[in-house]
Amino acid sequence: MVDLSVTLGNINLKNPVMTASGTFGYGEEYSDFINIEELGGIIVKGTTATAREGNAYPRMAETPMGMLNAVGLQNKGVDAFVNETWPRIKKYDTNFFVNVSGSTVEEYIETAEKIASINEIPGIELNISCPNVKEGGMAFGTSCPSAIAVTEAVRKVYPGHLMVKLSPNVTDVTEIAKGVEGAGADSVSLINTLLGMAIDAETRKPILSTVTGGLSGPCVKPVALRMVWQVASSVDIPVVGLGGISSARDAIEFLLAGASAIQVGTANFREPDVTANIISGISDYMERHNISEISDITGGLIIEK
Amino acid sequence: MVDLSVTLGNINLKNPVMTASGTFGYGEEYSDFINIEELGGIIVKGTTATAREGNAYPRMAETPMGMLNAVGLQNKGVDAFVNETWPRIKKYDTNFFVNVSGSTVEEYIETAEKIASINEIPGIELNISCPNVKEGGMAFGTSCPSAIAVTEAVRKVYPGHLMVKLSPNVTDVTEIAKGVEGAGADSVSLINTLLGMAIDAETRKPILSTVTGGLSGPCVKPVALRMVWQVASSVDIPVVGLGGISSARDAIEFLLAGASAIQVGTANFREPDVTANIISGISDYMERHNISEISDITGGLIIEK
Amino acid sequence: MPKKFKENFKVIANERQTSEFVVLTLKHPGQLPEMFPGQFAEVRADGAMEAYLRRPLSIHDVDYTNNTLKLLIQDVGPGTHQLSSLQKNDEVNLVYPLGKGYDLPDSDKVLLVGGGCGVAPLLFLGRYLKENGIKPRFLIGARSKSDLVELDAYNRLGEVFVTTEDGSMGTKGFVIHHPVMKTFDPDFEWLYTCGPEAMMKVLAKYSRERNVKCQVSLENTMACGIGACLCCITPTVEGHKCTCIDGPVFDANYLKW
Amino acid sequence: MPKKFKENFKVIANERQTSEFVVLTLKHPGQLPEMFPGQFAEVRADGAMEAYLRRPLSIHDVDYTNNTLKLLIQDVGPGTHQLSSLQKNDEVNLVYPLGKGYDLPDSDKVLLVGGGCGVAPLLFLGRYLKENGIKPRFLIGARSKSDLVELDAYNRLGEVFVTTEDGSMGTKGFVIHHPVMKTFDPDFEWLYTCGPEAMMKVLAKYSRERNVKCQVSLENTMACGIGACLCCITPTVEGHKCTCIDGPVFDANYLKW
Ligand SMILES: Cc1cc2nc3c(=O)[nH]c(=O)nc-3n(C[C@H](O)[C@H](O)[C@H](O)COP(=O)(O)OP(=O)(O)OC[C@H]3O[C@@H](n4cnc5c(N)ncnc54)[C@H](O)[C@@H]3O)c2cc1C
Ligand SMILES: Cc1cc2nc3c(=O)[nH]c(=O)nc-3n(C[C@H](O)[C@H](O)[C@H](O)COP(=O)(O)OP(=O)(O)OC[C@H]3O[C@@H](n4cnc5c(N)ncnc54)[C@H](O)[C@@H]3O)c2cc1C
Ligand SMILES: Cc1cc2nc3c(=O)[nH]c(=O)nc-3n(C[C@H](O)[C@H](O)[C@H](O)COP(=O)(O)O)c2cc1C
Ligand SMILES: Cc1cc2nc3c(=O)[nH]c(=O)nc-3n(C[C@H](O)[C@H](O)[C@H](O)COP(=O)(O)O)c2cc1C
Ligand code: FES
Ligand code: FES
Repeated sequence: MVDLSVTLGNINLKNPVMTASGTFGYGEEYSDFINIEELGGIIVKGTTATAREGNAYPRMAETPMGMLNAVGLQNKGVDAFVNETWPRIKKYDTNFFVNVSGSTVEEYIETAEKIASINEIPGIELNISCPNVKEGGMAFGTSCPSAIAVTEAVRKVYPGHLMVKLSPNVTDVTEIAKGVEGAGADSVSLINTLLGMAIDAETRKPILSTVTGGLSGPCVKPVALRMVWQVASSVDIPVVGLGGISSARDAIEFLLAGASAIQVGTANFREPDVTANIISGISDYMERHNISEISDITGGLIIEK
Repeated sequence: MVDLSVTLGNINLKNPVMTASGTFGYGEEYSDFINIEELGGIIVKGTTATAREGNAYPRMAETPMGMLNAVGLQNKGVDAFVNETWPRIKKYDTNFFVNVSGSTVEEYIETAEKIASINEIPGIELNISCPNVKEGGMAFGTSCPSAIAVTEAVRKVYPGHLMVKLSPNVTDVTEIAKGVEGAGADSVSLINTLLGMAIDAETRKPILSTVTGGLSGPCVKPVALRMVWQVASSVDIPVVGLGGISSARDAIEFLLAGASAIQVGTANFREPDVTANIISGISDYMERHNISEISDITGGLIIEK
Repeated sequence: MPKKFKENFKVIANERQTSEFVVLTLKHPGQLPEMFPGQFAEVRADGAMEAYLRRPLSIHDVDYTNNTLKLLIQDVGPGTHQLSSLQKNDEVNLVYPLGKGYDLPDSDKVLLVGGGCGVAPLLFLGRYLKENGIKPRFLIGARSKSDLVELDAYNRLGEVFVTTEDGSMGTKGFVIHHPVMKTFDPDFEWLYTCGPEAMMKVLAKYSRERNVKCQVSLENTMACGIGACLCCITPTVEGHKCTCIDGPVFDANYLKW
Repeated sequence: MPKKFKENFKVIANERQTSEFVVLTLKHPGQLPEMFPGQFAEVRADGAMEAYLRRPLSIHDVDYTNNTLKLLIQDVGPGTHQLSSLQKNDEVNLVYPLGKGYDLPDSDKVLLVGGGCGVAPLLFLGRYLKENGIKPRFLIGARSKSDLVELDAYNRLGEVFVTTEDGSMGTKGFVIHHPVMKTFDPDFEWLYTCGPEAMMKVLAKYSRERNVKCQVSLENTMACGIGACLCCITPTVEGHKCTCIDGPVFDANYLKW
């Protein structure tokens, strides 16, 4: 029998398969297609201190084997999450993580503090790569000092598992990963979306209301895999890998590259039951390869010199 | 009648469609499929001061709507280009640009000087984003000071058109674009490949002999388009756009984003005659939209506030 | 909320209507779940390299006896092109039934107005109304006679009015120019519409002015189709709402139009 | 260099051999250009989402009279799966003929050794040798009897020896274990081979030891297939060479094996 469970710092996950923030709602949306309690974890959508309407329509453009989104953190705010959403979803027996987003350090702190009040939520994912933030429009996640500053500030107020989600739009992702590790992160997840753009040649206009947006889906997998490998080779905290995962084979590639767990995002849109197939596919792979624990796959990439 | 010709600084191109370095050999390879004299220009493969064997096999991995390559600048060296290749290809009536690569500033200088001796070659494309170079393994193209240094050095010895090819693996591509503009570049081309990785889950090994490689093809188009738009909005020299272009519609998107000309790379592998279709497709588009000159498309993106 | 499914259907007919339109008849392997007019399916366009995401398509008609449903597809790009090319016995994967459909009217004076592929949900809606004792009337607009599809099917359910932009059939002009719209006030109290946004906006304004109930069906770009991604929003009097779960059918007055 | 073409062929037959292997017969719209055994085509797998690049496939057989060519395809992944599913009358796009094929021997004592889908070019080679007055003999290896395809076709050209790993047909073991390899020295002076690299390396070593000429066909990963990308190199005594234009057929001694 294979054992799919993994530990992420102090948290036990049933298996390494989580769903990525913003792509899986609050889990409920998918409950007609899979038993969401079978998931290792669900990262709920980006939550901010106050309610946000997000960006104007259009917010989505399809691209070769992927998509651009410009949702822009639409959510009802952390109070609505605590008072309305959480009471509704807490019945599900899985790990919910809240993706905490913001425009200022203060906003991150406020949201994290409020989530800390819910004991059953084992951790937060700090989204430091959303656009339209302070500091001259530069996202927190693309500058090492600001990534460290926001992580340190949230660390002070948040006692649970602190996962920091890294941006791929940087020259050296390992520098930022090491920075947030030093600032107290319990794990890092990567990648968030790559900044991209789509144009309608006929109308000569950008397709997204925001001109640029975040690229996700199978098209980004090679970049994500490279960054996960680089980061896993340079930090000691666990790494959660994501970016284009749509099959068990993809998931195993990320584990081999050094991820302790993975997240599935855009692929849920194509196949709402894809995560169930990934979980059973990982189990099949382990049986076929005589591997009894996920930790025997993590970082198991064989590089011949 | 539409006029497809464009100028790139002091150079006249028959049309804005060029082929990308490393994907079109020396042009001859494609002459069974298209009349290569119909191209706006051909950027020949990366040329170095001395012959190089490149990396070990395997050098290629297919990815969703794209590919990773790890060719590693295999070429016979600049002397062989000048003495063997050039005499063979000079008969073709199109603009040949030489993609100049190297590991040290001295090597770039040496190669550029030797190309300068061929009058009929209007320009070089300075490839400052190849791996395995001086300065602690950081490519010239991902650090602004070193990008400026190599551009300045080559500018001193090279009187022709100096196009500098930018790396997309950076936090802020406009900073580097402005840097090389200040250092004397006549134009910039972008993007080179995104750093990626592929793993074979069954063997648990990286697919490429070099572990990581360069990602190209339709999958990178959204990122390339975004960077071309950003750079075109921040420099005054012409911008040559590339990354995933495989149709006239794609090419027009890059022109609208601000490119004066475009290059076609990986798409040549799928359709060896794709450039001919792109040229005629641009012409059709111009007729349909009543546009008489390419310069009326360049930068013509309509952004409503 | 009623249950949603992801299932393979078998193509049992592909009837080409015009160079642009086909009607696909799909057979469910077992018993079709209940569906409502205005709902849609997210259809996977297997084999279309440039269609990673599913394509939203309205339920065009349903036959619970034979467990078949129909899709009316306009070939406008890679996804719809691939789906238009499906042959008998091919399989196609649907996530369905999705979204909130049209409401039953509180009046029996109804007009169903469609344009382009916007006619898709109106056949099912017409049948549903008729089954609920309401006689539907249709007003269908197209560029030209050759773009009008399945008029017979509508005719079997109720009266059909037609406008064409080139005047090749029915009244020349847009749907709003049809005489029936002039005599609207006394005759119709509910207006159901689906089609180009510009057309629906004209009808919404028209209805507002006459205090007529108007339900429109939006076609926003979608990624998930089930309310998870927030890509498909439309501004409403209550803020951004998802077209896929709060719609695609909305009361025109609810929208910020 | 002979001219290369990019052309659509029409599938006129898809003959399934085993669960893994099919033979496609493709008809050229006009007059087939001359091709040589060992050459290949880069075939576009339209409809396979994960196959952006073309797939290199050996010319399995050529019929200049009917202007047809055959491909032997082993279904191992998305591209070959799509191509294996092509039906009569489907179109398929080929860039061909590519690469350097097998040389004519300077002896009439030849053995053609194939394993797995490596048998693909050997049928055409056998026919070509026969037309040039040389009687081919074949040694074909497979895992099991059920993996052996088209033995009849080879039989029509010359004698056929078989090995299977499970002994279900012919000699049990690998090709190198077949008795014909023991008596090789006097009987054969040229060895043509195509198949798994491990098999070809054994044959190369065997030939080197006996001073027998050995030509092998490599299956390196390719992007362009025409010498432009330098992805498909193999180390040779003269440095890196492209499998696609300097090969795929090489003298075993030329390789760094
Ligand atoms: C709820 C809903 C119901 C629909 N019902 C039907 C139907 O019954 N029959 C039918 O033929 N079509 C219907 N559509 C539209 C259909 O989904 C799009 O035409 C299809 O997704 C286009 O895919 P494609 O790959 O063929 O073309 P693409 O290349 O994706 O698009 C081709 C052109 O259509 C535009 N387009 C793409 N998606 C949409 C969209 N969702 N809405 C408006 N324009 C779009 C693009 O901007 C482009 O100009 C419906 C859409 C929605 C949201
Ligand atoms: C010159 C040449 C001639 C060939 N002739 C034939 C032929 O006649 N019949 C035939 O069935 N196949 C032939 N092949 C192999 C065929 O090209 C590959 O099997 C095919 O490209 C795989 O594509 P796929 O999408 O089905 O699978 P992929 O997913 O691309 O690959 C499936 C598996 O095959 C491996 N693979 C992929 N490409 C190659 C390759 N080029 N060589 C070896 N392994 C590979 C992958 O690593 C993977 O394990 C030939 C290859 C070359 C280079
Ligand atoms: C529609 C959409 C909304 C997203 N919203 C968020 C978000 O709120 N917070 C966040 O950290 N990431 C968000 N992401 C990024 C994903 O969580 C994930 O990092 C990215 O999509 C890459 O993974 P994938 O390729 O598997 O989708 C969003 C992605 C998409 C497509
Ligand atoms: C096989 C291969 C070899 C390449 N070699 C070079 C090179 O020698 N010099 C260079 O500047 N870029 C090289 N490139 C990068 C391309 O010129 C181009 O920047 C990149 O592929 C993106 O464009 P595309 O998506 O259209 O291919 C190479 C790309 C490929 C795929
Ligand atoms: S399409 Fe995802 S929320 Fe509507
Ligand atoms: S495949 Fe491109 S050089 Fe051989």
